[in-house]
Amino acid sequence: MNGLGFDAVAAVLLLPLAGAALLAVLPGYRLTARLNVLVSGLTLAAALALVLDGRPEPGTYLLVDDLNIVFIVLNTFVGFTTSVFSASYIGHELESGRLTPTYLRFYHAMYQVMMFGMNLALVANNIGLMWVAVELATLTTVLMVGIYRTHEALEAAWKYFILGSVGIALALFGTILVYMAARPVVGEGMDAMVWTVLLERAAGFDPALVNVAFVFLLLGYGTKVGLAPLHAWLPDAHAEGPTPISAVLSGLLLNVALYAVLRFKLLLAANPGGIATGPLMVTMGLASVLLAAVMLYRRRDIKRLFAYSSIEHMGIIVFAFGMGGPLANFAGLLHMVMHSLTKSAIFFAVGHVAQIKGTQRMSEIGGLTETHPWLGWSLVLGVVAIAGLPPMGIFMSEFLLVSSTFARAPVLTVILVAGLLLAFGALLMRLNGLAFGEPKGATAPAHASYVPMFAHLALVLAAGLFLPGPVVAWFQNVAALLG
Amino acid sequence: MALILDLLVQGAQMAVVLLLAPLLTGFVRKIKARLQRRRGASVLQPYRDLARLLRKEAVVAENASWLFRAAPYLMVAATWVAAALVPTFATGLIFSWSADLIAIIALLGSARFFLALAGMDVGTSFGGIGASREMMIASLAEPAMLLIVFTLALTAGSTQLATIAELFTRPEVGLRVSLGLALVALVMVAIAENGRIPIDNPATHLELTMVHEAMVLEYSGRHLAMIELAASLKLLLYVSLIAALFVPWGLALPGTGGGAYAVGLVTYLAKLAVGGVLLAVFETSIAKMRVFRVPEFLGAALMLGLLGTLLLFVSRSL
Amino acid sequence: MGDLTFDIAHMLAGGLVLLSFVMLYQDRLYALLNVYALHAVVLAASVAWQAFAQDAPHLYVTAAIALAFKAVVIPTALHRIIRRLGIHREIETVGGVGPTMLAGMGLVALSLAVMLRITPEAEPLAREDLAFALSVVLLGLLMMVTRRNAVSQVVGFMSLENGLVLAAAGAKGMPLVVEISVAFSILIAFIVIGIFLFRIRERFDTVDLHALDRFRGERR
Amino acid sequence: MTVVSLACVAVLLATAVVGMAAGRHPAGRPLVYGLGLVATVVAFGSAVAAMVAPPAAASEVVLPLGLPWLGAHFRIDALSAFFLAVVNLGAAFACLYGLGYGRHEEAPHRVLPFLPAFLAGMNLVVMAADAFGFLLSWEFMSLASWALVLAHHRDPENGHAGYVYLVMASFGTLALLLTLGLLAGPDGGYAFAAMRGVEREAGMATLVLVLALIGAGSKAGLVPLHVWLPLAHPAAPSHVSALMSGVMTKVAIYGFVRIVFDLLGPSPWWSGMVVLAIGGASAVLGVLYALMQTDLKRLLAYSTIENVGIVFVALGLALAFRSNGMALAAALAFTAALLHVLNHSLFKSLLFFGAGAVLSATHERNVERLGGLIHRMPATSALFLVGCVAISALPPLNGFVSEWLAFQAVLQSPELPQWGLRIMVPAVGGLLALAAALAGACFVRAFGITFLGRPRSAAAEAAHEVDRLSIAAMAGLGVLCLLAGILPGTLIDALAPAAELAVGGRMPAQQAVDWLTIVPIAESRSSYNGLLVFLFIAASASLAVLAIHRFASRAVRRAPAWDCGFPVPSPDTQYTAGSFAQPIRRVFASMAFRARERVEMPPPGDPRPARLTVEMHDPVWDWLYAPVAAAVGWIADRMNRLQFLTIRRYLGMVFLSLVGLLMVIALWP
Repeated sequence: MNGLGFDAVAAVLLLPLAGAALLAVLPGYRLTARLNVLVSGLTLAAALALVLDGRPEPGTYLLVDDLNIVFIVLNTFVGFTTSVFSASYIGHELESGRLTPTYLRFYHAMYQVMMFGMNLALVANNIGLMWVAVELATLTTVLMVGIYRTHEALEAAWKYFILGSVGIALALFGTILVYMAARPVVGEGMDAMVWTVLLERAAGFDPALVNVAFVFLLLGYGTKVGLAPLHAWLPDAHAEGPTPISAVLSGLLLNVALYAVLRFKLLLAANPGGIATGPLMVTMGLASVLLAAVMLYRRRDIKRLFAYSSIEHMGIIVFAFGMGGPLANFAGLLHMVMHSLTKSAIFFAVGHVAQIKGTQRMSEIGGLTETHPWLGWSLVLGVVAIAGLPPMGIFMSEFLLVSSTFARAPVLTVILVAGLLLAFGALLMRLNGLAFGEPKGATAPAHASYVPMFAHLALVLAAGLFLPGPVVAWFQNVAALLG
Repeated sequence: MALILDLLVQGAQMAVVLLLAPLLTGFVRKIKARLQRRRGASVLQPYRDLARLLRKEAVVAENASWLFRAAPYLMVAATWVAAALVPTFATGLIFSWSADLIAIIALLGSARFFLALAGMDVGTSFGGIGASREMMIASLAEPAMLLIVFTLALTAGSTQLATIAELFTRPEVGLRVSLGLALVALVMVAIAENGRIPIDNPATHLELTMVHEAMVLEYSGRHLAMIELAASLKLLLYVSLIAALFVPWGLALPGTGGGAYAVGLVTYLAKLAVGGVLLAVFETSIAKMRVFRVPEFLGAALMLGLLGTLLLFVSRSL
Repeated sequence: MGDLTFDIAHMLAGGLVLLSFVMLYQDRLYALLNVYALHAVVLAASVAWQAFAQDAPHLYVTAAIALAFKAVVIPTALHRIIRRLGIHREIETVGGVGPTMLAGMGLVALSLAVMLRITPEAEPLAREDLAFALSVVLLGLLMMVTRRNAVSQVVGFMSLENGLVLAAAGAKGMPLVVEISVAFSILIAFIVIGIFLFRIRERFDTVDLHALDRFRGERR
Repeated sequence: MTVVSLACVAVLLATAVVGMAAGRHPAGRPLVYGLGLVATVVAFGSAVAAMVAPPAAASEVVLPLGLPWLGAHFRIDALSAFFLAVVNLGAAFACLYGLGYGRHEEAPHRVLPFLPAFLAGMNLVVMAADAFGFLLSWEFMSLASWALVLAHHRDPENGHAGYVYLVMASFGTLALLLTLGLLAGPDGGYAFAAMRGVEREAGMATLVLVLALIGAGSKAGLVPLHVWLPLAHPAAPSHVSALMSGVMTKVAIYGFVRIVFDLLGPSPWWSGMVVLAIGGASAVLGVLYALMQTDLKRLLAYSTIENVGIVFVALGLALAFRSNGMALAAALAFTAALLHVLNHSLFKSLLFFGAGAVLSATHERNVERLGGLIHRMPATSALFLVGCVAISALPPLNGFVSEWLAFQAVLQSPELPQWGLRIMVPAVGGLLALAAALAGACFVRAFGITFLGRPRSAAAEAAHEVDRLSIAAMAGLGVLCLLAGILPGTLIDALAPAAELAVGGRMPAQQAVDWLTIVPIAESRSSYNGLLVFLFIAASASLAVLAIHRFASRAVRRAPAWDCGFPVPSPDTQYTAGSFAQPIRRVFASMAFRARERVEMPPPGDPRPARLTVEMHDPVWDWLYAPVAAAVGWIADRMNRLQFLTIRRYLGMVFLSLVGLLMVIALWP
């Protein structure tokens, strides 16, 4: 299929699967953690090979195109860095007795299953397969969230599970409806579930059916994106699970679900009788931004704080895609990438902080820049970046988004800006307490590796100042694709 | 030749204001005394006072700084420069373009600034009280004065005193409501600025009511002489200003020869005398007001100034 | 496809909706489980009828799965759980039965309104089927929302899934992958629910979600 | 020119990295400030060169940074050259001052990395020629200064200051973002060159103007967006305060000028009215606030609000004149604004340096605990006095010149055709005069209480003069204040190209006028000669001194203070800052700030002291910010319940969303 003599797509999928199988049986945390890093690294390499070295022809099941390659690379990259972070992080959890070796083995295996699920969802060229993959990824994260088996963790996992299952059901119903709509046009059988075919023939679908389908898909996958008012699982799942999982949830799973929504949006856009998806997405996006912004003010738990911030940013991204147009779509894509990198960096930092201080309660954390300058300033940098201040990448996307939409929809943009400002106020208030002021809590040095955090922040910083031409062209293609 | 003449006129002006200033003060005191059925000191008494003060040694408080000693000279200099630029008996002074009416007011502001600082230098409660009240009065008087300037400048299209005065000698200006308002306001400001009754009493030493005297309480000898001189100069300046702006007749215009200058000088003296008498009568016939009523008084001046400016716009547009 | 085929499919689908209403009305756990088993049986029948009507043999497998798992295994398991936990008391519903039923009526009307907008040229079977399936889905969701007890919520969720299967079966020629994944997900769902129920009992001595509420985030 | 300036910025950024690495090292301070000094001096030189000998076509440099398809555009035209000069002049002096003052810094590692970055940010804002680069630099500048505000982050007050500051900065940036978005249009014409000359409808122009006023005004400190300023400026180390007050507010003014005068093009006539009203209010309220302060640095910060108000009044006049096609008058007003920008940057830096010197000598910012420093810090006090005279707009120093020009511009108003403007302009002129007079009072109080009288605390008693470098920086600024005051003609001529660019007219060339006099319109209308006034005062004062010392007594006897016969040794009997302000407080603040005095007089025989408490409310805070904060808090409390719902209710939300969307579908046409 390509010059390297191996099938990169297959590698992206099979490596995590094989890794999961291996990790499930191997004992010893040091070995498994390293193996986890290795497998994730190989997957990343495979994904890069996919970028560099041509793409396979779309088949019945798998597809690699401009749209999903962005997601695949991002997914494998953050998967890799998180595995590095996790390797140093999870050892501490073992020492502190929060996890037993058995659970750790389970954790590593599940990590790879989850990566497999997400990669599969991204490369699937089949709406059924994609649904299966998203659900697989969701269910594994449910298990991961509950892995500490504390009351709170179980409660969070249960909430996630119930809401996720309803989302699963709704998305499946939507998928069936899409098939029903496609069948008269495409014909019975597998063809009626293949993306590339669907997109080609979408114009002939029954609009009413497609519309209903989209509602179900938007709500189903939107639950996983964390859009208000379907967001309820998100903060608790982030807060109670292991921090690497929080990073992966915010950085990746939300994107995967968003990717699904985008795919269906494309489908609807290709249908002349379909409802305008823009207003729906814009409404939900704005609702998420405002809700999250307001909710940020009363947070006491540091991870929950940043989980709400993820809701806010998902709202911004959905808003951007809902507005459409080359600039807004570009902004949405860029924002998504930058948010993934930044938010996972923040969660890395938060993980270190929580381990040092032995608590996630913000009232017991303070003066980090004084006691742990590298960590503290990285947290500052991360929050500054996530708040959309320059010279970080999110600034660029927010700049493009707000400046290009204001002339088109002033009222909506002003609402968005109000939400941004509100959220910023809350985040900064917390940051003030966390990073500055009199130091509070334990001051022992952290034993974990800061490298993943620095790498992410450096990337975000670089992207804010300079985006390489190929990346831009790539984004622009996708933006044009999204309409 | 013309330049030399101009320089001579300017020099004469400077000398005249410096020499006449104590006389005006003495004159007002004398008139006031007569109005109060006292004989009063001679009109030349201020000169004698000055001479005596100059001869005496200066007693300076132990913790006074250089500012305390420098301030009197700066005040005199600033006031003198300001006074030298107001047309007294002749317009067309050679240096009149170096400062317009706004600058003259600001120069007086500089003098006040240093006086207030000097009052605070020794660190006594009276110095502070005086400085504080002086600045409060100034904070109202200065904007009122500037609004008056606006009225005049908008009427004359200039802030140059000479230009305004020349213009006002011409009959086409005529009587204007706004100018009347400006005159009333200017008189009120002048009273306040010079610390006259009802704002302040230059003759008092009742501590709680004084403003100017409180600031200069620690001064003695030549320093006090300078301050007294500056105060006299300021009074002269304001009377000259009112005279030049509102009764400009008789001012010698540039290049009109020695006779005109003589006429100008005589009319000027007459104007001063009239101004002095009016001031004395006014002061005698009114009681001093409480400090916290001063803002109302000056607020009225401020309003009059503003009203004058606005009326000007109305009349212009008609 | 003859009228009879259509009528029977219609009747079975309508029966599912009716049973969903019965479940909404039912306020005792055991009875609820029994009704749910009946619901699954009717579903199996419906799917089987579709298999017959569409001449799609793989649907028989789906029907069999539905019959075996949903009508027998799961209700039995839930029976045992209920007995072991000793929670066979009455279900606490939120709001009265009357308003719930009215809401259910509204939902059915909504489903019809939404689905009847589909172009009439589409096969009427699919159209009617979808309307009923949507009703079942919405009623299942309504049940989850109006019940406080975890077991009855699970039942609500499963009746919702029945609606999905009904829809999938009605989709002519839909590849087997869907049925497998449905079964697959139900399996996983059930396992995970089982684990959770087990843990929840272990931790909280009750499956009433009230107990869980104490541990909602940040209320520490 | 642009390349040189960009190179300087690069050096500054590199210096920031050096500062990061060598922050705690003793060699870090001289290294960072030295490099900063060199870079800013070179940048200043290049900016002045661009002003004096403007290149035929402003050179535009495009770097492959920022927005990928646009690049980062940098361009120095007359306007940016002037502001670059202001920025780098202030920055150079701050670096010089920092060389000495930085020795007292307890947390150098929190200052050294950010100060050069802050300087670089300000330079970049002024040079940027595309919307993205502009906003990026703008916010970068805010961010760097925010880090500097938090240099002493352990003080909770500073934490609060940093918080309010950055939130307000973000608010401003978002407003500017909307502004530039409007100017760029939905297709993203982000280069400034593409924004110029685009026809815009009146509503659009209005919106741009209002948003620019909000965005730039919040950074500049216009009332009512000023609340952060008096918190943030004093919190930073003093040379940073000087930069923030003296320079950063100017960068904000630059932003406003660039957007409204250059990019927006013609604006409706009443736009001038809005700017005038806000400027006038800021001028008066700013100085009134300043008069009520007892914290020296906060007082200076409030006075910045006043001066920014004056600049905006002048800008408002320029707008009004420009929209009526009165190019000459507009140029006069605009020049006044720019000149005041320069002047304020000079004397405000000087004053903040002075406050820093006092702070380092006494560790005290509260003037009520100072006093008598003129004896212990003679150089500092003399230079601070120069700053006080300058900022009080007294001749012959520079503050007077720009205010005088502003008054001259006010006097052009009768020629305006619109009634609203003709009534408003003189009223605003009155406000300007009021502000100037109050500024005099304010700085008599500031200088008098701080430096004169007797020490009010042991710290003030033990004060000592600061290091030579600090004094050199202050002396340099003092000399510049005087030079700008007595040679304004040169400056006015140098500003002509900028005025030409902004309002399409220029003031008559002052070079040709004899004796270095400045003549805004015509000599018969008004003229001012700072040099001559200075010489006259100097000459007559020296004459008086000479004459008296020659012919009269020169004896001096030191004696205890007389104090009307009741001298009390305790320094507590002196007038305090609070009592000094009391008359003005009664006159103005009882209305503006609802100031109330309460006297607690113990009954006879009770030895407790009587107490006078003054209660003041900031109306802006009470009526604008407090309600917003309360509303956010209220909503946050209400919405916070969403975090604690049962799963069933969350499901209910999903259910309702589904039903709602289905209904939308059912009703979709």
